[in-house]
Order: sequence, then C-alpha cells, then structure tokens
Amino acid sequence: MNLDLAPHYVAFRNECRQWLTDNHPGRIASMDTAVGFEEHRAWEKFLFDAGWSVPAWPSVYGGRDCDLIEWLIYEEEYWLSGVPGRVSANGVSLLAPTIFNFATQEQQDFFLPRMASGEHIWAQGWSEPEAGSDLAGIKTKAILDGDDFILNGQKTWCSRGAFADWIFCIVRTDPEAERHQGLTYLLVPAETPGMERRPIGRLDGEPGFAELFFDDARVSAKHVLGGVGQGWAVAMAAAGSERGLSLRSPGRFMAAAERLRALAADVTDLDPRLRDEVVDAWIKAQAYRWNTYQMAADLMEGAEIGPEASEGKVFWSELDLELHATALRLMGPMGEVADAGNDWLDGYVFALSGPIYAGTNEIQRNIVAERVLGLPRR
Amino acid sequence: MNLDLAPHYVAFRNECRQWLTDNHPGRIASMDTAVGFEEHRAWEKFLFDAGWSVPAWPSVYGGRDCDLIEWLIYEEEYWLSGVPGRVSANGVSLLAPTIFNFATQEQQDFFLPRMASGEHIWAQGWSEPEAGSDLAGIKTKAILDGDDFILNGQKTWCSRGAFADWIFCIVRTDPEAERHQGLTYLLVPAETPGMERRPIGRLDGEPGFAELFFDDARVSAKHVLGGVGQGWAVAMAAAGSERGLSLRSPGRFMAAAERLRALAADVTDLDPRLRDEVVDAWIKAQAYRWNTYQMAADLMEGAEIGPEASEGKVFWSELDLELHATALRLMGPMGEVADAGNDWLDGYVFALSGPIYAGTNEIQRNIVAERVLGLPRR
Amino acid sequence: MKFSFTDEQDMFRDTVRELFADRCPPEAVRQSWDNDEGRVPGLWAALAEMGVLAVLAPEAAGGLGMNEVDLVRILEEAGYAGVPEPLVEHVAVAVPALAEAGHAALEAAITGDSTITLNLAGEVFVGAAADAVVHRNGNTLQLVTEWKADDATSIDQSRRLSVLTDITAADPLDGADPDLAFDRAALGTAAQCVGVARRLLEATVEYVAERHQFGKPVGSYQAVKHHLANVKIALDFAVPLVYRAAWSVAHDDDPFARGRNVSMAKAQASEAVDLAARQALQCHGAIGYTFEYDLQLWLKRAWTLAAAHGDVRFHRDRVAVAIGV
Amino acid sequence: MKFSFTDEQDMFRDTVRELFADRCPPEAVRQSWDNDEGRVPGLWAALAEMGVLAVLAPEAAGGLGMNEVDLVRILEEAGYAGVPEPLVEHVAVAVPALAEAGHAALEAAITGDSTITLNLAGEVFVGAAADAVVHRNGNTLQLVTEWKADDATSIDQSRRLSVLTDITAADPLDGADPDLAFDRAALGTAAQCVGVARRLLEATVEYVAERHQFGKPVGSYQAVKHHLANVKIALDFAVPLVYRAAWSVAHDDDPFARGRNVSMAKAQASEAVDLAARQALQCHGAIGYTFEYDLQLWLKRAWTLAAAHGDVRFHRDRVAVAIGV
Repeated sequence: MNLDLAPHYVAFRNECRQWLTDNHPGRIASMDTAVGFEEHRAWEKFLFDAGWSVPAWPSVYGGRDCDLIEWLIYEEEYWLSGVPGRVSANGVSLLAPTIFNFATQEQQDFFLPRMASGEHIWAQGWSEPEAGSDLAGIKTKAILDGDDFILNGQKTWCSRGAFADWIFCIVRTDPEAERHQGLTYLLVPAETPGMERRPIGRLDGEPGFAELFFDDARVSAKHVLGGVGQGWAVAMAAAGSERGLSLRSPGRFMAAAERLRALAADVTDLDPRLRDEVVDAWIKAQAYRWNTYQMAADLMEGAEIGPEASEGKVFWSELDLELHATALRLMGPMGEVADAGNDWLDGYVFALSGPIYAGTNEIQRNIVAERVLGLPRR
Repeated sequence: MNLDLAPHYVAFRNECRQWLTDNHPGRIASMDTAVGFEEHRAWEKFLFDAGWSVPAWPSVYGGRDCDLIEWLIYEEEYWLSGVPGRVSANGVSLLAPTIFNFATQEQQDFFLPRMASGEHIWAQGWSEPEAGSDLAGIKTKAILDGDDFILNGQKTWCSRGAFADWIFCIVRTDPEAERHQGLTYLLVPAETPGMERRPIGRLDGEPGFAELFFDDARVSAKHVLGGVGQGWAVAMAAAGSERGLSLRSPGRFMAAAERLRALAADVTDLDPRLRDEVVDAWIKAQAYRWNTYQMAADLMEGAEIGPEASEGKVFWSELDLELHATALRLMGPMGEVADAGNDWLDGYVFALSGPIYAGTNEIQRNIVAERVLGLPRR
Repeated sequence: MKFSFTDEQDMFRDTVRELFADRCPPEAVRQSWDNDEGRVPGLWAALAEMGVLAVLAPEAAGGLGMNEVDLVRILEEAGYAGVPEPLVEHVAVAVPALAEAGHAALEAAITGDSTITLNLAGEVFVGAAADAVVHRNGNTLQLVTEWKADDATSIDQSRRLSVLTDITAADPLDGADPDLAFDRAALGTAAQCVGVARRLLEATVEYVAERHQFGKPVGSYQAVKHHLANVKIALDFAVPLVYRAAWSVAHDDDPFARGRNVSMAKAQASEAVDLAARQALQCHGAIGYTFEYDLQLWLKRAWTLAAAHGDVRFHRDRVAVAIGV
Repeated sequence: MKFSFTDEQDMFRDTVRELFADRCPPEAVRQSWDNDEGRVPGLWAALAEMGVLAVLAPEAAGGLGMNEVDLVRILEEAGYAGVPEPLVEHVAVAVPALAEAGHAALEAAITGDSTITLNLAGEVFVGAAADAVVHRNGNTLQLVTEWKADDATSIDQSRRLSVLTDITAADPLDGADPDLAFDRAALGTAAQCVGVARRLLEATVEYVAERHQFGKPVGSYQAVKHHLANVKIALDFAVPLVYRAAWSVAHDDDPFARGRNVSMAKAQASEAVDLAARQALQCHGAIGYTFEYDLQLWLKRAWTLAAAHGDVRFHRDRVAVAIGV
C-alpha cells in the first residue's frame, strides 16, 4: 500500500487544475434546453481540441492514454473546478466501453472520434413503457430487410434524447424468442426517417428525456454492435460499466460534498443536526473515493468489476440525494426557491432519479444479496 | 370529539395514582430469576387483593368492569408509577381474551380467577424449532387416548416458560392434515408427567424463555380451548390481541419516554443530536397514545381490530428500541455497564426482541401491505 | 374523552371532498399554474358559498362559528386534492385573526370577495394574487393592505412566492395573537401534509398493483410492500396527533400546551409526507419523475409543505423546550 | 498510489486468522468469560511467538518494525474471531507508546510476559488482569504499574471493565504522544468493528440460507436480502476508510490529517457494525437472541466496540472541526 501520489501524478493533477482554471467557461445554460445543449456541445469540442474530453482513451481517438489513477485524478479536478457538466456522458460512460469491447474496427474508427469531439452526442434507448428495469421485456421489433432493419415500437426515458444525434438501442430482432433471447444492440441515427421523438418533461418541466416512436424506421444493419441476437450479453457488459466505475466517478461527489461543506461553513449558528448531516455526507464522499481507489488497484492488477458494482450504484445514488437534501435543509425557506442560481434544487431533482435509473436500487440490492452474498434466488 | 377527561375519569386516574403511590413495593428482583418470579407472583396477589390486577375484567373474576378509557388510564398510571412489571402479562394479555371468547363456562370459572390472582402464571407454547413466525409448520403431535391427549414433540421460545404454572399451546391433533388444518389450542399444566422444560438463556444469560419437550405427556382433553381442530382460528383471534391493544398499552412507552426525558434533562451540555432523538421518541410515544385513543373510540362504537393492529406492533416495537438505544447513548461509556440499576440496559436487551416476537416486523409489514393496503400477495 | 368526529363533521368533510374532486381535479391545478393569478377559476367562490371560508368566523359576523376540529379535515382534503389556493393562510389564520381583531376586512374574507395571505417569518411567503397580508410585526399582527414585493419561483408551481420589500399601508390587528396565528398555520399545514401523504400513498398503491415487471405486479415485491407499509404506519401515527392538535388549538387555554401539541403534529406530519413522497417516487420509477404524470403535483406539495411553517427540526426544538430538555 | 496489500501482508493476515480459528473458537471465548482473568489460555503466548505483540515495536528493540498498515487486518481478524484479549490496547497502543518513550516495560510486553491496557478517557476501561495501564494524564501519557480500581460488568463479557479509583505507582512516558495513542486506539477499534461486522454478516448469510419459514429459505425473502445487502454495502464502504486511516497513522506527519482520517474510519466502522448487529439479530430471529447460540458473542462486541474510543457522534464532531464546519 502506498497512498502517496507519485510525482508524475502530482504533476498531472497540477496540469489538470491549471488548465481547468485557465479555461473555465463560466456558467452556461442547462443541457436540457436546446440552447444549453449546443453550448455544452461546444464545450465538449473545446475540451476535445485541448485533449481533455476523453483522457482515459487511446490517443488515436483523441485521448491521452491515462491510467485509472490519472482518470480518477482528472475527474476529481474536473468536478471540483466547477466547469460545466458533460453532455457526452451517456456516450463516453455507457456506450464507449461497449464499443471498445464489441465493435468492429470500422465502427470504432467511425464512432469514437466523433463521440470524443462532441459531433455525436448519444442518448440511451433501452427502456420501453413495459420494460423499465426489466430489459427482457423489450418489445421494439427490428426485422431484417436487405441490408437494413425495419424498426417498429416505442422507447422511453431516453436521457438527452430530446436533442441527441444518435441513440444506442436494444431491439428485438427475433420476435419468436422469449425474454433475453433474440435481442440486438443497434445504433440508431436520430434523423432516421420513420422515427419520431417527443420530449418528456422531468419534474421541473425541463425535457430531461424523450420518447422515441418507430414506425417502419429503417436503420442500416452495419450499425449492429456485437452481432445480431447478442444484445443481452452486450447490454449486460455495458450495465456493468453503467453501475461501475465509469458512470459516477468519486470526483463528482467529492466536489458536491466540498460545496456543501462550504455552504455549511458560511451559516451562522449552524444547527448541530445539520452539521452532523453535512459531515456524514462528506465522510461518505470520502468513503466512495477510497472504495474506488481500492477497486482501481484491483482493476490495475487484472481483476474485473462484477456484481459488486451494484453496491456502488446504491451508495452513490443515495449519497447524492443526501448531499442535495441536506443543502436544501441548510437553505431553510429559500431551499424551495427555484430562481437562477439555486443549483442545489436542480441537483436535488436530478439526484431523485439516481435510485431509479440504471436499474432501481431495489434491483441492485437483489443483485448484491444474490450475486455478491450468494443468498438463494427463491 | 372531546379530549377533556370527564370528572369520573379524572377521579379514576387520581384513585389509581394514589393507590400505586401508597402501595409501591420498591424494587424487586427480575422476573426471569426463580426468586424474582415468586416476588412478582406475590405482587400479582397483592394487586388482586386490592382489585387492581385485572381492572378491565368483570368483577366476578376479580376485575372492576373498567371501560377501555379507564383501562388506558390505569395503564398510564401503572407504568408511570414505576411499580414492578407484570409477570402475568402472557396470561392476561394473550390468553385471557381467547378464554373470554372461546372457553366453556367451566373453563372460565376455573382459569380466570386463578390467572387474576397470580396462582396460575402462564407461558405461551406456540413456537417450535421449525415453526417460528410460521405457525402452520407446527409439528408437536397430540393424539387422543380416552379422555386425554398424548403429546410428543418440542416447543421453544416459551416466554416465562422456565417458571410458569401453565402453558397455552397449539398442537397438531390431526397429523394427516396439512398446514393450518388439524391444529388444536390446548392448555397444559407445567407439572404434566412426560413434559420436560429446559430454560433458555436470553442474551444476558437470564432464563427469559424455556424449551418444552413432550415425551408421551398426557394432558386432559377437557383443557382444549375452542374445539379440537379449531386451533388456527382460535390462535388467530389471539394473535389479533397480541398485536393489538392488549399487548402493549401506550402507558408503558409514555412512562419510558418520560424517564428518558428526565434522564436527558439531567445531562449537562446535552448533545443537540441526542436531544433531538429524545424529543422524537417522546413525540412518538404520544403518537402511539393518541392512535390508541382513536382506536379505543372506534372499539367503543363497535368496531373490531383488524390487520391494522400490525401497524401498532411495528410502531411500538421500534419505538421501544429507539427509546432504550437513545438512553444508552445518553449514558455514554457507562451505557454498557450492566451493574445493578442500569434498567436501560435490561430494557434494551428486552426491546431487541420486540421486532422479532409475536410475528416478526417483516411479517407485520407484509400484513399491512397486503391486508390493509390491499397490495397483491404475489 | 372521545376521540372521534361527529356525523355532521363527517358529512361536511365529504361534501368538501366532493367539491374538490369536482372543481379541482389535477387538470385544474395544472391550469392554475399557467394563469396569471395562480388560482382555480370559480373555486374560491364555491368555497365561500359552501361556508368553508367562514368556518372560523363567529356566527355573529356571518360565519359558521365552528372551530379547528371542524376545519382540520377540510384542510386535509385540500392537501389530498392538491388545492393550489392559499386556504391555510386565509381560512385557518387570517379569518379568525380578523375576527379576533374585529377588523372590517372580515366580511369580504368570508364572502370570498378577498383573498388574504400570511407572512409570519419574514422570508418568502405565498403572496401573489392576495388582497392583503396578515403580517407579523414583533409581538403584534397587522393587516398589510398595500405593499411591494419581489416574485420568487417555488419548485412547487402551486406556491406563488413573494419576498416583501416594503409595506406602504397596514392596519393593526389588536386582539389577534401572533403565536396563535403561527400555531394555526402550522396545524393547517400539518393537516395538508397528511392529506398529501394519503393521496401519494393511494396513487402509489394503485400504480404498483397494475404495473408489472419481471412478470409480476411491482406491488407484489416485498421491498415495495415494505416501503408502502412504512408510509402507511407513518401516516396513521401522524394523523391522530394532527387531530389532537386541532382540539388543543380549539380548546386549550394554555398556549404552552397548545404549542407543544401543534409542534408534535407538524413534526410527525412533515416526516410522514416526506417519507410518502420519497417512496411514492421510488415505487413509481421513471414515470413518477415526469412532468406529464400527475404524481408530481403532490410530490411538490410534499416537499414544500413539509418545510412550510416550521420543518421537523424546528418543531422538535419547540417540543424540547416545552418538555424541558 | 496503490491501494492494496502486499502478498506478505496477506500471508501474515492468513496466518493470524488460522491461529484465531484454531486457538480462539467460540468455545474458547466462552471459557474466557468464566475464568478469573478473562483470558484465553495460551493465546497470548502464541501471539507473542508469532510476533503479533511486537508488530509495532522497532526491530532494534526485538520487534518486527512494522506499522499500522501491517497491523490493521490483524485487528480486523481479532474482531472476526471475537478475541476477548486486550489486543488493541496492548498491541496497537501500549507497545508503540513504550517504544517511543524508550520504557523498559517494552520487552515484557512484546515477549508476552505482560499485558498492558489503556485508560485514555478516565471513565471505564478494559482493565482486569493487566499488569500495567497506559494512562492519559493531561497532555502526557504515563505507565501506571500499581493502582486501585473497582470492577464494573459490561454487557459484553469479553470486556472486564475497571473504574480507576487511585494510582499508587506510575512512570512518565516522555516521548509518547497521547493524541497519537488515541488515534491508534480508535483505528484499532475501527478495524475490530469491521471484522465483527464481517463475521455477523457471514453468520447471518449462512443461517438464512438454511432456515426455512413458509416453505422457503428465509434468505430468499426480499426484505431479508435487502437488510443484508445494506450491511454489505455499509461494510464495503467502511473498510477502505479503515485501511486509509491505517496508512495515515503510519505515514502522515500531520496530526490534523491523521485525526480526521481516523475519525472518518471509526465513524463509518461504528455505523457498519451497528447495522450489522441489528440486522443479524433481526434476520436470525429468536435463536439469535439466546445465550447458547454463538451469535451473541459478536452482537455484544458490536454494541460495545461501536461506542468504544469514540462513538459515531464523537468522531463526526472531530471531522467537523477538521474540515471547518
């Protein structure tokens, strides 16, 4: 064990911090608005041009070949600096690991640079009205017709779906097959004829998601990822990354905990119960950090992330809610005021979705019980 | 609605309080020791002689025909006064309602006065090693032989079982019948030949329960309650009272909350987080009280206690644990010291059993969800 | 000692419930979010006609001469229906304060010709579209009739918030007690909280019985059952404290006991509605998180009303003082 | 930056685990409750032989010259095995304090000829059968060699408590830092807590997989699954903080950072073991509540160690000061 940062990591941290300080774009509009989406896309391009959009990727695709420790340091500095959030997150965190693992060379060469530069912003098209946490219930049909698939059906809860350029979908290519069989992972351009998208307002009315309606929509079969009928296996590999390291790096929660700490430090006559909540959340952010460094050490020694990723999903999503709820309590009667500048309220609304999406926390706890602890399924 | 106490209730409260003050026996030994058991039996006799052992019963059996409000007032005063606990509780709270509902006149005339006077102290013999919360798994056999049943099998977790005079059991009189069928409610004298009892130490080593072993033990068939084969129905009626009003009256928790309040009021520099816990527990004791008065009003207007009794079981058992855990935290490093006088530690150990016995709180929550809210069973 | 309501009180409650169901369905609440005043057209007049606005006004002044025990379940129904009108402010606080002060504004308040709101704590208050504000000024109340304020946007579109910047005309309300006004506001908000919690629970029970995942109703999973059982328990042990507090406000001469009883009620009601909102959203999943689905109307009421007129910590502190810890 | 242990550290841990499994099974713990000294016969000598008592003594003094990173998982194993010996007191605190003070008592302490305990807070301490006590006296430590004390009975029979009434002979321990001693004690206790929590969880997982009710294993019910998943999560997010604190005690020159890191670890470890004990008992049901069944050995360790050397609130307060809120 050596928890000192080697000099080259210290130098890397300083480099990150300096660049982010020098290039902070100030406040930009919410990525859930049309204007803000394009402002965020421009920020992605700016990051990309400076080599900071996907530092953990190979340099050939615009990255800088960072190791896991560097990536964690980068994330810590990124979030602490207060620069804008990442409109590219669905692509970079959820889709990219799948592309690296399952895509053809041609697909990698086409999609990865465009994802890194913000030219392609991705949305996730997995859920359907009758298939939320239960992906095996997917009904959207994709029937091969020549070199294309013809899609019919409906997707919902596509985060970023209102403005995204591409959607990564799971569709049913074999309608006869049951449950997990006959599913295929398909990449769908947003401008596909026969596909309509309808924004869905989240609680605060911003179009945080979209519904997609496929009516004989035609998508080239060359956009299948990992082989026809392999959708379940491919998706599960991505679900691992969704719940694991790449979706929510500790830097995000450490930064939020630090902002909460600063908010509390400014309160005169701080309620000792709220102080206790602030400290608890701050400690938990550190716990998440060190749990991640422990996992990173295992990964760098060749281990893989298994079902224990579900533990992290429960932990960060409930921590995120606690961080934001505590901040609103600290603000007292002003906590409910949604006028510009109350980032805690926006963050609270966003945090409320954490225990639901990417597999509800109830399902994650089942996974922990059954697959980590080995309790009987029934 | 009228929450003023009518003058006759005020007079009744004053009478209770005065009598308890005048007749407080001081501290007596734990009812889970042989000596303490007999001291508690003597206290029961003393209460009985003064007409205070079973005030809600008809006067013909030693009660004073109190209505529900008077009984609640009596319980409040009883527990607040700090006189000894009731070694008769299993009989008076759990068995007596069943006797009033299901027993023959002859059984009532025999058992009720002896229960009221402390001559018969009762233990519950329902659980078995393979049948805890799942009573339908009961295996102890009782086969009719002339005028007697011959019992073979094993009971466990009999509270007060180490010293009790009688045990109220559920046994399987029809070994061919499955699950809920073929069960019979049978009253068993502790001195039955062929029945052995072995005390089981609870966490602190005191014999809080016993195991009973039946080896061709012979029990008169006249001690069946409610008919052979009717055990499930009879037991379920009692389970209602076990979870309902009669098992844990609010007075007990109001008194504990008041002692906790006094403990906290004596602490200099009280930790505001602990103050908050104290107040929360105190409010909850009041909530339990007013919920009970509301239920009492319904009962007095002819309603019956249904599955909502399960809500009360969850509430009081978790409140009891909270009350005692908070007290131990208030005591700091002395909280773990078990030497004489730390009633909070004894009470904590006892409170730990609350969410387990009389149907675990997990089962109670199932009942609330399925039978109160109407959620689907499967 | 009789902890139950009369048949007349039950009937009054049922009548108001029907009025809200009829005149203030979710679509009407949504419309109120979009109109200038934030009001449900016609509802105020209907409430006046039914006497709801006059519950706490004396008969001599044209009111019903009832008390908080009569009112508490009406406000619970307002929570249940998600009514966006300032009912607690006007009916539970302003009307009796005007009556106690013998102020002439009482008449318009009970006929529904005016709407009066409340600013007791001096920060944000539900202010838009009101004709006057009952305002705490030190140890007295005053009726502010002309003022300047900035708008503020609540997460709950049913609350049109104001931040007072200047008072330009006000009458003293001698004889009206600001502490009593606060207790009435907290009690009324507690009643709304349990109504909101009940609605959230009912909506969720209904949804999870229908919604299937992995081949079974979501409501058949034990985790979901326990979430909702916990809400039911929290609710059923909060409601009696709310009714008990209503009795206390109506009948207790001792302001100390009254304050303790009100604070116990608001603490538990806030906790119950917080839990109800949390579990309602979790058990609904993504659909509960959308603007289109009506659950959000009650979620937002839950978040804001749980904190309004004192949050859990505030009221526990008040109880702490009252019981001497 | 490498958050993992070496193969040598793993091997040392495994060796000690086997020793405990062999020499300190539950029957041995129970026997220690009944004998006069509260000790497991032969265990102390075996630990001395294996070098465990000397982990934190310098090589020049006959020790292993290791640090807290080497020790932390040994103490975790002591919690896992429910070892009733004063290991934290002696190994984690007294030995390095004696070494730092250059006190002659070090030799007997590492050969196992003596047992030294700890009294830092001045209330009850684990005192019986010790030859000496490292005692805080203002801003210094002293080695108390003769003293008078009253016995006190802990709910945990593995803790033979004393209340100091008089010190009749003591040596100063110049050069030994009382704040460092406290951090070592809290760290060591945190390590024991996570070991206890792990044992409680394992025992419960095993039990609920076997125990049937209503025709199914108890462990197949979702409520039980979620109880135990919560314990697993609490544990897996406490353990890294404990290891991180061990590194900090061994390597951080800044006592402020060290104290913060130790307090974060103890706060989370106390929470984890509290939850583990609560759910272990609940998921076992009545059998877990008995004296005969071994679960009680760890339940009692959990209750007392969660509070020993600072409970959750104490350590959160320390973090609050460290981070400036």
